Amino acid sequence: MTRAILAGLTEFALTALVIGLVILAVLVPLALSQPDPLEVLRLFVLGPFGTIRHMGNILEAATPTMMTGLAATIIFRAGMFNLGVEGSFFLGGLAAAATAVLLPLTGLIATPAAILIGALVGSLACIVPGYLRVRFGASEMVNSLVLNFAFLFAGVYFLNYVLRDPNAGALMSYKLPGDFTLDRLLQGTRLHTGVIIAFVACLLGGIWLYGTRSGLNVRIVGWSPGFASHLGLASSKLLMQAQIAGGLIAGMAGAIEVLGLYSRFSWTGLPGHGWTGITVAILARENPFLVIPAALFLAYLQVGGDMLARNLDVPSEIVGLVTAAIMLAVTAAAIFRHPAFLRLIRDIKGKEAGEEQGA
Amino acid sequence: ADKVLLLVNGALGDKSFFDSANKGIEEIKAKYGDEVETKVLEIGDDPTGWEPALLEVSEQDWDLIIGGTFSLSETLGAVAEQYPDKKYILFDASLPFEGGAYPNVYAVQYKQNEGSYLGGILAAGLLKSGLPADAGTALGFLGGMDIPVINDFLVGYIAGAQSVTPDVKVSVAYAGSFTDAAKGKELGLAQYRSGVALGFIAASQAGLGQAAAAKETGKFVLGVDSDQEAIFAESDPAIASQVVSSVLKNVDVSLVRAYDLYKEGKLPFGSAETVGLAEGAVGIVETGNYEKLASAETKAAIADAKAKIAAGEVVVPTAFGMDTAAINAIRDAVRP
Amino acid sequence: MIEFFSAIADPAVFATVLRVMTPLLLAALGVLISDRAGVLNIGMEGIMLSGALIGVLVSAATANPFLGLFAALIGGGLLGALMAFFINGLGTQFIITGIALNMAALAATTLGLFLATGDKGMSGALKSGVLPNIDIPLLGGVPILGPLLSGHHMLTYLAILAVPAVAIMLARTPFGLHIRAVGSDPKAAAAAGISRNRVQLYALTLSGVLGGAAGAYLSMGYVSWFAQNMTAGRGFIALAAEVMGMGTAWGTFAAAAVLGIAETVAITMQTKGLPSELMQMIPYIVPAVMLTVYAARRQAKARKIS
Amino acid sequence: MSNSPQMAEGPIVSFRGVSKTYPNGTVALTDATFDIRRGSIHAICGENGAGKSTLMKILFGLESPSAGQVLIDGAAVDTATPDFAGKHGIGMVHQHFSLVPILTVTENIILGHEPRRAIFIDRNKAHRQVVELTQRFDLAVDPDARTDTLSVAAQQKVEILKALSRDTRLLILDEPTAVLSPPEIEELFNRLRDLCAAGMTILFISHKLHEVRALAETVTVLRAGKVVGTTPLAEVDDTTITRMVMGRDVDVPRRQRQRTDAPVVLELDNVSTRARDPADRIEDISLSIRADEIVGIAGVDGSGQRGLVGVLSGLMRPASGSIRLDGTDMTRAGTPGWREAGLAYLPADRHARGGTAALSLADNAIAGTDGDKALQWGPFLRRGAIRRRVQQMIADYAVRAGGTGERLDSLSGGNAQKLIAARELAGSPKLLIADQPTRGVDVAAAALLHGRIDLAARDGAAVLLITADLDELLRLADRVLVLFNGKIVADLANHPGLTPAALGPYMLGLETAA
Ligand SMILES: Nc1ncnc2c1ncn2[C@@H]1O[C@H](COP(=O)(O)OP(=O)(O)OP(=O)(O)O)[C@@H](O)[C@H]1O
Ligand SMILES: Nc1ncnc2c1ncn2[C@@H]1O[C@H](COP(=O)(O)OP(=O)(O)OP(=O)(O)O)[C@@H](O)[C@H]1O
Ligand SMILES: [Mg+2]
Ligand SMILES: [Mg+2]
Repeated sequence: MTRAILAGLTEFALTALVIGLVILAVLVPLALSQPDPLEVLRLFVLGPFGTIRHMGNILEAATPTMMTGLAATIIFRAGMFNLGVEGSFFLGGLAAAATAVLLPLTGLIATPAAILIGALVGSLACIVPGYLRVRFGASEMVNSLVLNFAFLFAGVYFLNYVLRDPNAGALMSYKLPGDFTLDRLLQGTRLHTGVIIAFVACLLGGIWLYGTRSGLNVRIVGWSPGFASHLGLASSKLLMQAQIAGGLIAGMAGAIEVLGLYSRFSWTGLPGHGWTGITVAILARENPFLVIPAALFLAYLQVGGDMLARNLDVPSEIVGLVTAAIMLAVTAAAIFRHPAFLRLIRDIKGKEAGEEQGA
Repeated sequence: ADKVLLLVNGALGDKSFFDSANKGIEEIKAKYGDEVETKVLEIGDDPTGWEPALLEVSEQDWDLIIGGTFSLSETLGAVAEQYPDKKYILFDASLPFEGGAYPNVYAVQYKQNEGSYLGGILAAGLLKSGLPADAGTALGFLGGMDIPVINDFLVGYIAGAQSVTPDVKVSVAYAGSFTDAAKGKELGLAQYRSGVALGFIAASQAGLGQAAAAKETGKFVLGVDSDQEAIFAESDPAIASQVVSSVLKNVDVSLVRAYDLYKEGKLPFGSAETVGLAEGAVGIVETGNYEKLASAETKAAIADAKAKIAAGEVVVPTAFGMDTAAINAIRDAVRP
Repeated sequence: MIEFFSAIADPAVFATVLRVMTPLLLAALGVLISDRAGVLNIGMEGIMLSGALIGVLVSAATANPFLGLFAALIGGGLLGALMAFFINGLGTQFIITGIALNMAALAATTLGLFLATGDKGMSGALKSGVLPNIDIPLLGGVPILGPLLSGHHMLTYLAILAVPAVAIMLARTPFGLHIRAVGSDPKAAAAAGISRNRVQLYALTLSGVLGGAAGAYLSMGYVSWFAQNMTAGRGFIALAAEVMGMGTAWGTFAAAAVLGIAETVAITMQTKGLPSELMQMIPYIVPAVMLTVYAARRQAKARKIS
Repeated sequence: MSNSPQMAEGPIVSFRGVSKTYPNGTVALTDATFDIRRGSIHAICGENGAGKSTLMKILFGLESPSAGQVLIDGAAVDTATPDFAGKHGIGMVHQHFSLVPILTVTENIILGHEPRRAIFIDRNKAHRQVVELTQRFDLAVDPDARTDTLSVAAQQKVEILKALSRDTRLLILDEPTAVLSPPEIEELFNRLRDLCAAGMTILFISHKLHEVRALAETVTVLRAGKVVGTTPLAEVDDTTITRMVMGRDVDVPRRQRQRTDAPVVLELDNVSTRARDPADRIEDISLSIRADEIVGIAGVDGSGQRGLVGVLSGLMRPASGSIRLDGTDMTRAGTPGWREAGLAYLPADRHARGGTAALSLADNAIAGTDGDKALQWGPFLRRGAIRRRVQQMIADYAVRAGGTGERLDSLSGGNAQKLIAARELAGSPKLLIADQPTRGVDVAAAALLHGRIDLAARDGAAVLLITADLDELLRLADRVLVLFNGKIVADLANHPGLTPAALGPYMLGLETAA
């Protein structure tokens, strides 16, 4: 057991090393063009840990992507490449804002009701392409991709014609009433209780996927439909359940984002946290537990890059380049399947296997 | 030296709003030289990043922090409350200053409707005389999105045009994007095809797509925010020749003005001002093609309108505070 | 229905459809080649964006739009090859590779534009050329057909010629056969001595070349400058077009044409005063509906046979 | 053929100290050294994983050796270079089908060496080449058919044509008979003998000793990556070869049925299906199986076996007729209903239907046990109990595995099949369908699986055994039904006199004995 952990740590260390090298490769030339090269590295690498507030920013940025990452993980695990998570996030935020603006709810039920309605409405963007796939066999990838934009424009129409505050200087909803909000956790940051929901959701998601019967069945349906039909599992039902669960989580994420951070709803484009969630899911190798570090890691890069751009004359686009390079490096299987590395892992694990057999 | 920071919650290079603010900072630096240290910081168009950025710069040793747009206003207000010793300028939006709130924030808003009112007079005047007879019989308007700031341009433009030709027709479209130049060009071509002779392009780079359409079809555009004839004067004179003028929103002027007042200690923190034609904060380009194309009668009408607006004799309608139905009614009334 | 056809036969409307369709068709054919080789090019959006910028920069530097186009094709091809290197050389997953390329291209083109012009928005200050429209000598004089078919952009003709070219390439050339073999069963292809890596490298390169052309059309055909993020999602719509086209060049052509018509309808309707948000939904709803109807019919047919 | 006369005397191929370690650390071959005589038929035998396919892939240029040399015509060659096989006139029929399903027969055959005209494929010439090949080697297939519409036997023919299509002088066949019926095998062997007579050298891999005897002159035995020996077949008897292969003796007795009067468990009355694919079509099938009875199904692949298994596992619904299991009507039951009623099923396509490659052994072993209170607490899985249960299964079925957390695809094919069997046979099934239970599985593992199937029958299961391996059929089955064109054409009690040869005419539809 200890050796298995050791082997895992070796893989992790190698991942970290690769990421370090990539960051260096992109940043060093940049740093050298600056008056104080070391400051660039220090700011990017250590800056996000510099103050409580910056660490709060990391958590804040990771909150929505943890949940969309979890949603994408569940959907992908069921073998569907449904990209509706982005649309669900948008619709969830819109529906939560609509609840707050249009429904006369007050007190303790206000926020939960808005989150619930956000989740329900938001889930549509995942359910529709999922259903069209299960029922008609239409490609869920393409349908979800285009329908995300259709939902966006429908949402903007709703915002403009129903929720819009004519006295606001921009296309924005009326102010969300004060009862519809999530408590702030940390002075000086906008960290709110949503981050706790996100953490708990990922942990529950992991327990469900690996620790329950229905999680196992979904993994079987996702990996090998033939085996699932051999076992007599209700594949269509399980598939739809996963799309619904993913959609609900993504919609909830959008609702939490709007209630936690904003006093009005003003998205007129897709906010992008769903796309990031898809990246998070793939980085986390579709493991809900790993979604947490993966989302935190991307958020950390984001905060580090923002600090660079804010404090030095570094263009903010550099963050996009670094993130792209890191995504590729972390998923570059060739590095992790290199004979030398495999031999190392095998040596570490192999001794254990030997020990077990000996015992 | 004073340290002045401009936060750009979008990106420079929009050829309009933020570029104009940036120009204001450059002018301040040029005017005051070593007395002032300036910096421009892009904080991106993702609202989640704005509050951290505002908090961070507020911790630093800037004397004056400048930020704009309605979207940023509430965040800026909240941060300003936490840093009472810092001074902030908010442009193109306001805050509820009633009861002494936000004593360290000065807000300035623009009457872009006044500028586009002049644009409307010019457009309708050119339609009467100044453009080739076969160019078309209607005016056009291309907005980036169906949102209040853009519609404020629209209602001023329509009102100005109606002051010249009461039954003027204006074809209205929105690109749904401020960057999709190809889409802007197609919408422009469609408008020109339907008889539009001149279109007002309040859509940033997407609007410039219509300028390319104007070049192809020999029709015209009215630019927005900065002198858009000048953008193409060197690189593509054929486009530049189709830009009759541009409606200006001189954020730069308002910022320089605010800084002058700040230096004199007269900037009214804790309150909001609205600047328009009178302050030179909005207007239209009156050089270049305008010179050549506009008839004396039109020029006179524009000069007259300027005077009347400044004197308060003419009140230009505004889209702020209008609900969607009211705006629809205006659009429907002028549809060709 | 008759009204619809007579509207399409209006040369101006027909030309609109062709213009809207051209970048989609070029990009979708690129996606098609990659898809048939088993590596769907998710990075098409980024390749188009890069091609658009490269074309403008080179055309401005050399004062020759054809060199600009050439550079856009090369640049797109190199990006495709780079994707192949990552996917097969370093073992990254193709979806991640595409997403990363799109992300990097958006950042890099903005930076590149800034370095070249000192401006992050658009390249209006650069004097870059446009590629010409082509009048077909004899055809131009023919009534009805002449105005309909002659005088379009050179890349529009190129895109339409690319349809049979890609169809024939896939069906009739050794390379096409290798693409189909590798895309359908890489192990079997390997057993016949065909290297998956090599075929996918060439396929992605070719896909990138077509993407570069699609990008150049935006910045050197539609308008004469590059603007940040000017592709505005066309690379993703091209993916939809390719899937709607059922893996064939002619199907992809039909899908791109339908999307071009949908967008044209949306544009025309807007000038009639319908809410712009709802019109903007049309080009996205149409592919979803068509995809679903196709799939449902295919399913029904399969059921009837068995 | 490019046989150079002056070289005609020496061995065509010599392996000299060839070793191969795969990147994941598997040592597949150690120091293999032997010769292959020109113009001979040379067999290679060995257990699963002995390294046979690896050695052949090296010779064909698909893998490169980690150490050692391959000599062709006495000269050392660089394998694993592009077009190595084409250059040296080597053709190979792979163990697993290596045809591209969406291509036509012609396209598959010319793939990799297409005749060209300018930049195009010369389709006329390609067509001519293929027709000529089919005539020269007397292997008839439709050159324009899409490969995935062909029967397995026809695909095998295409494989061979493809291997012969490039001036081949050395033909490698890796387990070519696994999917063929006896008459088809006999036909194949006749073709191979003709080829050999015409000067071709043939390398032939099989797990079946009688086939090796029928065809080859020389045999090389591999065990655990090492060459045990190379001998002329005439000089050794079967026990010796078996001992070489296994490292010990294995004896394979026929099954002894315990009870003949047990109650009928499964009954089919005039069951038919309507389907386009002949493999799914059955007509008027009536049969009954008692507890402790193993009914074997013989028949050329695609004669309706899939349809029969389909209606007995809920994957297909009969168009007419009725099915009863233990007295309960199951005619319209789906898979969950069948499983509930006590179906255990070893699927033929074990990669796609037997388990999930990327999941752990534990997950695979407990899949489908929904609601088992010992493994589950409410919706939650009891991981500790599961691990103990699966460790027990692994021990009982002698599965060679690292641990219960390993992925299923870390197991070799035979070990994976044992784990699948352990899962399916847990509990006491009422009906066991064993579809090709030991295809590609080595002798020891096959013996274990046979024992378990026998045990399940004794415990009261009705067993339907479908297999292309007639030895296995005759060893296990109490009764043999022959399927042809979806109908039962023979119903024969098994007795020591029944031989594979006797089944042949029924399988080809030449005789009936229902
Ligand atoms: N690509 C591969 N990567 C790693 N190990 C492999 C690979 N292919 C084969 N092996 C391993 O090499 C060993 C030899 O395999 P090989 O396929 O040569 O056996 P074989 O004798 O052909 O067996 P069978 O009778 O099952 O076909 C086995 O242990 C197998 O697990
Ligand atoms: N590409 C590969 N990488 C790693 N291991 C492999 C690879 N291909 C095969 N193996 C391993 O080789 C072993 C045997 O592979 P092989 O395909 O020969 O199976 P097999 O034992 O012949 O079973 P079957 O005939 O049922 O396929 C297995 O352990 C498998 O995991
Ligand atoms: Mg083998
Ligand atoms: Mg095998």
